[in-house]
Amino acid sequence: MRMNRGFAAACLACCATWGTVAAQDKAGDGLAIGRQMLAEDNPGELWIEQGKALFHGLHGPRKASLERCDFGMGPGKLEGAAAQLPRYFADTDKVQDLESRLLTCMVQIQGFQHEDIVKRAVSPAGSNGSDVEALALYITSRSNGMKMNPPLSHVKERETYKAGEYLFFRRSGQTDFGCVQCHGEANKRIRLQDLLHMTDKKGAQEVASTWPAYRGGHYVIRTMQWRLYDCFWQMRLPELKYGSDTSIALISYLHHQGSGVMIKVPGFKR
Amino acid sequence: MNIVRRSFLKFAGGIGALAAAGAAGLLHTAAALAAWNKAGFESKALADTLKNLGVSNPTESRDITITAPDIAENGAVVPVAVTSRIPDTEQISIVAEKNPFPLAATFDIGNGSEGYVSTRIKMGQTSDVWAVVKAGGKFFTAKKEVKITVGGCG
Amino acid sequence: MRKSWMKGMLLFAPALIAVGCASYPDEATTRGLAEKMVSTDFTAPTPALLNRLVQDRSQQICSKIADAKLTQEEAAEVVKLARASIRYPSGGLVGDWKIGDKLAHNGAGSRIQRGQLEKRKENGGLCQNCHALAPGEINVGNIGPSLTGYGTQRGNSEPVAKLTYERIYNGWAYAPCSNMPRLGATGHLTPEQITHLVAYLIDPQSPINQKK
Amino acid sequence: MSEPMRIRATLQGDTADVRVLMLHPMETGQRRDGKGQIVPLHFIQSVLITHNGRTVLDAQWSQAVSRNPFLGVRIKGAKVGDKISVTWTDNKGDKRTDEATVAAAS
Repeated sequence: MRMNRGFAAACLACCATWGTVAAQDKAGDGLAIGRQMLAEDNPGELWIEQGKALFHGLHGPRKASLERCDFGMGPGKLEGAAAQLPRYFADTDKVQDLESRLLTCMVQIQGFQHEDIVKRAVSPAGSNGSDVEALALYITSRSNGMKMNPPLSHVKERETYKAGEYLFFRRSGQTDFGCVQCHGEANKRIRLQDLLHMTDKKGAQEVASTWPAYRGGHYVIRTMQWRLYDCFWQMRLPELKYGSDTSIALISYLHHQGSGVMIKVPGFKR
Repeated sequence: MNIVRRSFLKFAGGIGALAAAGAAGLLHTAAALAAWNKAGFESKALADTLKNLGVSNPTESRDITITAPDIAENGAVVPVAVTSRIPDTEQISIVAEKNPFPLAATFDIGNGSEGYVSTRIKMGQTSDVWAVVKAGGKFFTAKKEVKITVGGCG
Repeated sequence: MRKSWMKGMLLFAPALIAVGCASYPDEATTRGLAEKMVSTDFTAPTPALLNRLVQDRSQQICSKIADAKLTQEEAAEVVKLARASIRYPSGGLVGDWKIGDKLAHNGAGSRIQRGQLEKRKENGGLCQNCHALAPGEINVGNIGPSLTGYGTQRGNSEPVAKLTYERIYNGWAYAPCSNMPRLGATGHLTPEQITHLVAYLIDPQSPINQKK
Repeated sequence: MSEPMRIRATLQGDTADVRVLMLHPMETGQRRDGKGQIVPLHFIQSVLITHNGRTVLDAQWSQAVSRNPFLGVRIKGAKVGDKISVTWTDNKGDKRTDEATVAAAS
């Protein structure tokens, strides 16, 4: 944690007796080839077409497509839309990320029940994946090659961004964790898993450019909403609601931290 | 991550049950190719696997390169590529020694295909991965250790 | 009077809006917004579990946003609260290193998923997630310092055992607001479990103190 | 029903670099589904690759090949526009063929 000079010195003194921080990054080298081989040919790409078909097909109680859904660039306009999310939407008077916006459209345009979608949004590992996962991937893929650059012109966008920053650093629960405990320094790992340094531009850019991603061990597409939920689970905190304001605020913070990066989805995560 | 650990266990268990399924004749359908090397795929020990691949007196060869990570983050998806620079390479097999059934795949190569294959396999534990190459009627081998760790959290 | 005041405001209004457009909410507003989100955006099987999101005084102090710094006064308060929180087991401070070894490598317990609390006989010690442990172990984290050779470097005297116990129970007594969870003080581990971890760290027989 | 494969074939010199991704569960026969039922053994047993109709690779797989399999091969003597065809057959007799043409390296 950050502290003033006097205490930093005091802490350093006790840290020195607590154990030396050895260079523990060696394990990472043996992983690099494997990661590269997996990323080069990403099975996640197989879900893009599926998402496209779902977007244009007639679904839900109203037998409607999502072509009237406005992700911020106008109804059905997907080119570059994900690169500017989260953003403020006048019709809902809310700042929304891609998935919460998708939820709004599936309810309002297609007539689905909010609870039903949320229940199925995150697919079981080893399944064929959920509609929302495929849709989120397809829509984001239409911003591939474009730069992440969400707007901050509306007052609610600025509020959401600052709330996200606050939440990133907020510690609670029996592990005393906030996001920053794992994602506040460079070259850190939980066990063998690399942790992105999200308070640094480069680390945040990897977050902002690689979700939705194919998760090797789950064999399905995972989304940013899932990623956040899973972090809170591991932190021993209560369950983060899908598409909640807290999730949108954190995504807003991360996307702004990582702004300027070229979007390239699906990512590949172990 | 528990899901990963569970899938390892299931994988190991699944392989265990496979011999029974095979013996009961459930493994194959009429549609399965005659070429499918049942004996090879059902061998449990490395020696039997090699025998059922028709290997005798294999030579260790430096002309075979195995590209795979030293450490795999996820035993469910271990990338393995094999390059054989041995002239007239006609077959490449990938064998994970400590898997319950070591033989993962056999590739018959012909008509101008290079001595190269790349795929991804499941591995239950840290093990040597063997490349068994048949060229000009002779067998050559190479191996590389891949360490498998159960994933961390999330 | 009032009217002219209004007029003045109207004259200045465009300028105010311009400033408003470029500005972020102040700290108190941000905190209010974010805390309201936290209070509505999570679910748990019981209200008691939902309370995990409620910060205690130390957590509030230690949640420094972005580049904000911990003051000396705040750090002193965290240390004081930490010191007061430490409880000791009825028996000795050094338990069984074999049990501690298992605990240190156990990352499970107390997580909440699909409306269910992960129920285990006991919570894992979580050490492996963040610390290097016995020599040669690959699957270890590095958020915290390496603990390899912990006892070899320090010995296993009573003061070492006590310091080790306290640093696991509530490390903020020594390093206020460090990343190290206050494993005893928050109730994640019991005093008895911590004695086993102490043994794992300082016992000369423990794998963590072997050479490889 | 099976989903289309993704086949990328790019020319590098006179060699076509062929990379194939397939959607297939590659079930080991012991995994349990959400209801606790065992998911039956279900895996691709053979993959055949042809180059302008000539067989260049005949692969035999076990269920140890990962779910949603990947296969990469290199075919010598290829030209832009050549036809690459990939066919897999699984242990249930399901079969799928997809085709691609060799493209110039970008």
